[in-house]
Amino acid sequence: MTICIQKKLFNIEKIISNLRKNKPTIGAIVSFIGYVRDYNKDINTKKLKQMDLEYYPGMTEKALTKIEISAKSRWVLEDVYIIHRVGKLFPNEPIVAVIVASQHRKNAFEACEFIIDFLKTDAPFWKKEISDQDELWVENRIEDHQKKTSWNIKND
Amino acid sequence: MTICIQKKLFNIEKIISNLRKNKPTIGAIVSFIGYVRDYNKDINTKKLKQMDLEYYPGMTEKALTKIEISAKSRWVLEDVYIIHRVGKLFPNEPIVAVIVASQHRKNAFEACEFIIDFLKTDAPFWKKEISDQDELWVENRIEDHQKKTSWNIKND
Amino acid sequence: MKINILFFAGIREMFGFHEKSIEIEESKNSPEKLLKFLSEKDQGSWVKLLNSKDSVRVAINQEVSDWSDSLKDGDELAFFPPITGG
Amino acid sequence: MKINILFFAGIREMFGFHEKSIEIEESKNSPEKLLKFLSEKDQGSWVKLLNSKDSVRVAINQEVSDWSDSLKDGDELAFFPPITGG
Repeated sequence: MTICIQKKLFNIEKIISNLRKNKPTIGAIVSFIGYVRDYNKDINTKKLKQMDLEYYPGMTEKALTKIEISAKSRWVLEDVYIIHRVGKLFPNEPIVAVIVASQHRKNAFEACEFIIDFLKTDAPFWKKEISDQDELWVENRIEDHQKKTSWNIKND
Repeated sequence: MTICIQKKLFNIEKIISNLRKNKPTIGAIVSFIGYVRDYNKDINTKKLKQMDLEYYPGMTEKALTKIEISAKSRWVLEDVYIIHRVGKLFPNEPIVAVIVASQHRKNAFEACEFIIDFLKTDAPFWKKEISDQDELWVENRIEDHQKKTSWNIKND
Repeated sequence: MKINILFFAGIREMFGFHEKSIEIEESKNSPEKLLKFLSEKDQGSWVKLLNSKDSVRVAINQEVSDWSDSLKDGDELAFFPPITGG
Repeated sequence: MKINILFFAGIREMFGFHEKSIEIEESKNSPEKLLKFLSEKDQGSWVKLLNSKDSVRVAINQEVSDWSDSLKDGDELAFFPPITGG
């Protein structure tokens, strides 16, 4: 179980190969990667130049650990790796990766989706989009909260 | 939409970065990777030395294309990349990767799981496990057929 | 009519070859009829294949097919065990 | 009692600083009481924060908390907008 909050880019192939070095019995790996898109979500006339990612050192790690523990209590998993970038990010760069290893692929798929859903609502990160016209903090999305809530309905 | 059937190893980071070069609007990528485990599934006293992967040139590509088209008809996807290795494989090496890119992560998660479920039952590949004691063709798993069938119940 | 037969995995190993092209009369126009005919005529692995028919899959021109589907001149017919990829 | 207050994202920018340590009387023992007191006393950004209270989240000692949860000496109190990571 690893949590990385870092400024630098990451290489998913290297993360996975390190993960498997420690646990050669892993049969299935499901990963999610989220990217900085090169346009603003709502106003397509603006061109995104940069994204600033702020977090709450200490609380963010705790929140991610809590999400991982919650996933491990619901599914049998071999390993979980969460990596989230902070600081200045540029269009087309990856922001976040959630990598889940398990014996049975169904567990890995469900746990990976669960973790990214909860990360979006429970882990204190904030995005600011800097375009050629202005600088705006991203508003949170109602759909993200609906996705999170759906897990409670299904699993609790 | 890409289908690769190849002998050589693959690098998931490179595949994803090529995929994104062509479509910078991709916001989410979900990938599944399956591995050769270093023991036989049923008889743990045997040590796996090698796995031979046979396929049906022509039909395998057609079957995978059909699965991709079927996924694209169910979910809005940006791109799909399926890679499956054949020939001699060794323990801890990857066998297969399914990479799905979409705007919304839920579509990518569902489509990726759908594709690997159908690949396991509909794409003509056969595995032979060569252990320190014998050589055996892998039997197919009832669970795989159940997973495939569950998609029809949910989606048709 | 001419049928090109392909064998895969354990079935290929049982026959000892991957491919066999045969000339056969028009009346043997399904995988089932063809297999029954060959198991009577040539015996050997054809009999074994017929006996394990329930666990054998057939494809005609690279499409999964039924044992009773029709075969025509120039078709590619494949026999293989259940799929175990991924 | 001493409370260490942290501000994040848009709220940090509004205040112009990330952190503020304050000495406050024991009776202001919830985020809500503390914010009301400071908005009366110091005005400025505190008033704006109070007015946008419904879209502000609070955490006490790095746990998401309610506006009415209790604060004690030495606590870390954070104000931040809704989360938008991932």
